[in-house]
Amino acid sequence: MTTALEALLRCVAVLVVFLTFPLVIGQTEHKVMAHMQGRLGPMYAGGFHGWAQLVADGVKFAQKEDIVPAGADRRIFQLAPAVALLPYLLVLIAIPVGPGGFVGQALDAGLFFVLAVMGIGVLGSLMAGWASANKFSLLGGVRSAAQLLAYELPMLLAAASVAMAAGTVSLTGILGAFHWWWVPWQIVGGFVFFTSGLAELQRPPFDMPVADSEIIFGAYTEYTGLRFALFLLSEYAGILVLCALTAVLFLGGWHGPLSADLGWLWTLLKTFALAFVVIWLRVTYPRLREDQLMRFAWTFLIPLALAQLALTGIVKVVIS
Amino acid sequence: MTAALAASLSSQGHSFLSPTGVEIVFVLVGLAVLGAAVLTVSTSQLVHAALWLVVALGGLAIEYLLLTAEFIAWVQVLIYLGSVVVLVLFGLMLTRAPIGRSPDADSGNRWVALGLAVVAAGTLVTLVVDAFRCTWMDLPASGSTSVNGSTQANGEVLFRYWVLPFEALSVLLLAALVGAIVLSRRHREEG
Amino acid sequence: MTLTLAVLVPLLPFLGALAGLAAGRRIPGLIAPLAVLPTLASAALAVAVACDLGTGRHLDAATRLTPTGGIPIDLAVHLDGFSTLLAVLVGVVAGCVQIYSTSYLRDDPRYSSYAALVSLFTAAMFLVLYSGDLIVLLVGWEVMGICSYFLVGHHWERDDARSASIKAFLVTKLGDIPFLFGIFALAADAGTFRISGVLAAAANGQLHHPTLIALLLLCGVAGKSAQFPLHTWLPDAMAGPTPVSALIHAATMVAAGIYLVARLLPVFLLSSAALIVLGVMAAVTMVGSALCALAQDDIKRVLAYSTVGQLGYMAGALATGDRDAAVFHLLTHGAFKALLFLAAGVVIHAAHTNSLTAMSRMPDLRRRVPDAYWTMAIGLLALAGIPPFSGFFSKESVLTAAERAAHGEALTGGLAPATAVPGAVGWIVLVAGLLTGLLTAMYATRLWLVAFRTPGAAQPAAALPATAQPGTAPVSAEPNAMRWPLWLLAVPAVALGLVGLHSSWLPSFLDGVSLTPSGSTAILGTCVALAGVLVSYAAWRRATALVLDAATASPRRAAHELDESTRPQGTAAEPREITADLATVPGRSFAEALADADSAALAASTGHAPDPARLLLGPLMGPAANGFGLDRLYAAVLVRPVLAAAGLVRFLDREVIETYLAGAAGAPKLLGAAVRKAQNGNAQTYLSALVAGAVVLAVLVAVAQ
Amino acid sequence: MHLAYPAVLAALLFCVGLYGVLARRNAVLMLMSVELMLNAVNLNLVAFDVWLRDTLHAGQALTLFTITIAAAEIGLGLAIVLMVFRTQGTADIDRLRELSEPPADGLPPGPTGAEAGPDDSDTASPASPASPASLTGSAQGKAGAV
Repeated sequence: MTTALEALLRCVAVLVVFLTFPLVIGQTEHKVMAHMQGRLGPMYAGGFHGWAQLVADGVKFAQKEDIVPAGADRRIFQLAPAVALLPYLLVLIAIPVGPGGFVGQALDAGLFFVLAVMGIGVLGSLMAGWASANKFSLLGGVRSAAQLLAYELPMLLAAASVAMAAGTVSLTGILGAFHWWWVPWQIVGGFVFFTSGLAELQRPPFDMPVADSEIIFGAYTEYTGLRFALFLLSEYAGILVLCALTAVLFLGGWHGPLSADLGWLWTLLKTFALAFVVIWLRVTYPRLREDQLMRFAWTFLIPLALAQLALTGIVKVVIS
Repeated sequence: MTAALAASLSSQGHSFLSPTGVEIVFVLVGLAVLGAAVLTVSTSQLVHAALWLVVALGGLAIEYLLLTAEFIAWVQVLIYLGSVVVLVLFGLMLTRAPIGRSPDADSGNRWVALGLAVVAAGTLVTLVVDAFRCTWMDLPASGSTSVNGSTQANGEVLFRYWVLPFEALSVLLLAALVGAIVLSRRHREEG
Repeated sequence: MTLTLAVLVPLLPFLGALAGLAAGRRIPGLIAPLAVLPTLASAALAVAVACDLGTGRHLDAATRLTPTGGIPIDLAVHLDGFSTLLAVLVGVVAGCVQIYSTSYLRDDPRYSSYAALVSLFTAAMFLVLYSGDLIVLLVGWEVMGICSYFLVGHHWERDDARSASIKAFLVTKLGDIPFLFGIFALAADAGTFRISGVLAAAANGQLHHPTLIALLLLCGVAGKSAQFPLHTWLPDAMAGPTPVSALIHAATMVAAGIYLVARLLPVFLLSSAALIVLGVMAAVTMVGSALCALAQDDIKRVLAYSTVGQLGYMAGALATGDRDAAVFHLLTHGAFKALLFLAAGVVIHAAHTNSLTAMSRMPDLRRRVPDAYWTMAIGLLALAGIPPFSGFFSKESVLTAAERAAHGEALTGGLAPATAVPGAVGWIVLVAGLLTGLLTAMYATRLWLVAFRTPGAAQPAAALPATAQPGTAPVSAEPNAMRWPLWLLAVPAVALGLVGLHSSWLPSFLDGVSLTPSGSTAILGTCVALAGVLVSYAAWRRATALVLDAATASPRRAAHELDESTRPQGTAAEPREITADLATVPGRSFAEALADADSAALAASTGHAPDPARLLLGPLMGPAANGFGLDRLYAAVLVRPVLAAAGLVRFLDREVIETYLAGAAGAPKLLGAAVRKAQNGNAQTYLSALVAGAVVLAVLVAVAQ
Repeated sequence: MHLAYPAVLAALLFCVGLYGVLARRNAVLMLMSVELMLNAVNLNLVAFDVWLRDTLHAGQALTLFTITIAAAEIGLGLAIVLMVFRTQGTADIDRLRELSEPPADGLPPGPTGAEAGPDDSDTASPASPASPASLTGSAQGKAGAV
């Protein structure tokens, strides 16, 4: 009984995190971008520093009419946002926040699970792109698929490097085996992982699938109202998951200078710091062209990941 | 006959009439998988077929989990749901799958195929049931580190006993990669 | 030594033929030497063999290449007086023909194959003469048949040449099939194919079916030697080049049949029925062909019918059991008939026509071809049997033999008792021979008079300008190669008969029967011949007078009258046909040929010619000109039923048998179509079949357990 | 757990895939059906591995291999289908019949007369270069933009 209750509690906690943290990241993006770009608009809503801008956005999205295009495949069109969102919710379950079972569900193959489920998210983009009966949407969906397939490989290789270093694919196991010098050791892998993750999330500068200047808004062109908000939410949830994972795998997760009880704080700090980097990158770098995108993955990231893998292997053999 | 069957089974202590919880879940998920598979091969909307395939393959991943083959389950999710189905959808979109029903999704061979499939199913199910109706497999308790399908167990056998096939497979993958690139490359004089 | 020479005799022309065919068009300069030299060498060798063998001896040699089942076949040589003498004749005639041909066919594009075929023909005849084995003899016999087919059809562009060659081939084959069976029957009775063995068997009375054998052999002889009723191919064979006619008629092909009967005469003497058949056949042939010869307008057809008639003489002599007389006549006839044909070739060459009527329009023909004029006169005198030319003696020897046979004392030369020959045969041959002598003298005279002696006044004025034009007719332009063989052949035509008078020389080569004519037949024969000449001359005078009348009288009425009275029906040739005929006469430019052809065609169309034939023949004229309708009879009796049967067979083949075949083919086709449906290119269908098979197997295995 | 459950499920799944392979017209759908069949085999392998408690885990190792091979297969298969689509203008299996026996009443191999020319080109239109060119062009354009 207690296990069931505990499981329920954990699920609720994960859900709460899932529902709040992406919003926080979204609000942060608003603010950070506004500051970086000197934009004044988001500074007014709610008075102080425009704190209610996010609420205003939510209200706006909720008010908008939910339109399904006449030529669209209705059910898939409506299902697509959920498919895009749900994997991140599932992934969150497996990410450890603090030591001692401070995790939704510790999985034996946690890293594997996380990567596998994250890969499903692209199905949402594809479904949305195809079901919209819009050629821009279709192009966006196809671009999403191509991009995902291209960047899945370096991401997996970089993650494999960490798993190799730790000798396990369990996320808690990886964190348990963490030493501070892993950070410089795995830094290249971290870079590859983070970059590939950005590409999978279709965040700038890898946002070719939603390139508004070319194909309006890619797969999401036809979406309005809450469904569009769900896609945005899934993007922020994706940022959250990616940053948390990067923090866990490459930055030591709950490991920090102070007491072990503050491990969850370290995790959150690292996650949000990385989220800030994601936002920072968005306003810093211009969008890559499609061919540049692909070349970057195949000719730069994958060799880099392989080099990291080799380095990890060598060091692992040396120290053992 | 059924009574005799039930009697023979119950005599061994495991009856079909008193299923365990895992069995119930397995059967339910199995029904879902089967339904999704039938829809995959029968729907006249091409992309729906691919999506039903996602459901079927995902359900199979759950079945693997129920069979304590955890690693296989996640591999199933990673490869099939994350890559294969995406590739299939990719292919469908590139071959301009239409929205809505395609009246010609099934070839003229469908009734022959249906008859064959039914006969084959009857034959196979009869044979399988005949062979394994009394066979009971003990599922190891989940959570133990040395379970059947854990990553560690799989990794150990894979890199201890199956290294050579594994490497051969990597060569095969490489060949497939090269082949796919060659096939899909557009020749300059064509373009 | 003699044997080696004898083997070389047929071998040389054979090798010459092969070399000529091989050299062909590539080395045109070699063709004429390759044709002439081996033939001349063979002739010389034949003479040498004859001299070497001498008189009264014979030589038999044989080798067996390989054992065959049943009766053995030997490569055998049998040399005696008959074969060596005839080989000399063949060699001389063939040599003359080859020399003559080098000029006559100089511009012919197919001269190379022609010369090679003539050589092959000569070789085959030598083989027939020298062979001591019936099967080997048959080989030569058949090679001659096929060569005659090719040579008669030499001008295969022309319809008549094609049909004549096919006719010659088919008619002789018609005789050859019974002939083949006759040989088999003979060999079955005698137990050997060797001629010496056969003759020995005949002498010992081992032949149990002599009549059957003799009649079967006679069929082949009638075909080859152009005896009634299988003689019809010979006049038509005149479509071939004239030298070929000379070769076929004088020495080779037609002589083969006579030679064979002479060779196997003991077999024939065993059966009086066969002798009677032979005698009747000879008599009918003689008289009928002489009548036909009298009615022909084509000079070569006249000669062809005369050949048939002379062959009838020889067959008659054989029927009376005197093969010496037959071979004697064969020799003299070979000489003067070759002379006649070659001379006729010269005349045709100069006149550009075969038609006697057209020749009679040419006033200077006599002056243009003086050699032909004189040698032809000699040949015709010999043919008519005017003493002292050779034909007289040989013909009288035949008549003498017939007379003796009629009196029951046939000259069999010791081969059989004189009673073996029925007296009736002698009477038949004697009467027919005398009648034929009269007719022969008549048509010989007619030929000579019409061709050369028509007075200028009787020639129509229309023809004169054409022939008077300068340059159209160069006088005596015939090449030497065509003139000298005439004189060469004229010598034996004149003198060969005299050797028969010498009682020992020629008979000693043969069976030793005296060839000196008896007094009564000599006088009778001479009288008959002279009477024929005179009658013919009188008729010709009358016809000339009629033509002269017509020239002065009303042209239309006279023309009509003349048309009724003098024009031979055989001349109803179209002018265009004659022109076409002329165009193929070699050695003349085409313009010249046309100029001559104009006059000839004019002459033929106006039809004014002082021809005595109608006056002489009266109502027989029409049938005789057509060969007594024998061709029509054949067409009605043989050809049409055969064609009908062929049509029936064709119908059966096409409609009945082919239906079965189509059905046999259709069933697999249907099956194939059914199976082919399975290969529709659809992978799913294939896969379905595969899976169905797998399921069936699985079920079977499961059920079996 | 009874082994019969996964075994029967695998058998049925296999037959469903079989039906799909035999009945589907689109090549991509056929490939999907093939995936279903492969998964049925995988399920069997896993179930028997668990039942037999194989120390080598042959079933699961082979399943991994099968999944890998399936991934390679689908990659190559799709490349082939795309190329066929590009050159033929269709991905319908039953229209790719170049290997079939030509109909018995069809035209002779060569044009027999002047009239046969236009007929020839008409009958050849499904595979004629004109129509696939436009289709391929659009497909190429799309693929290029991706």
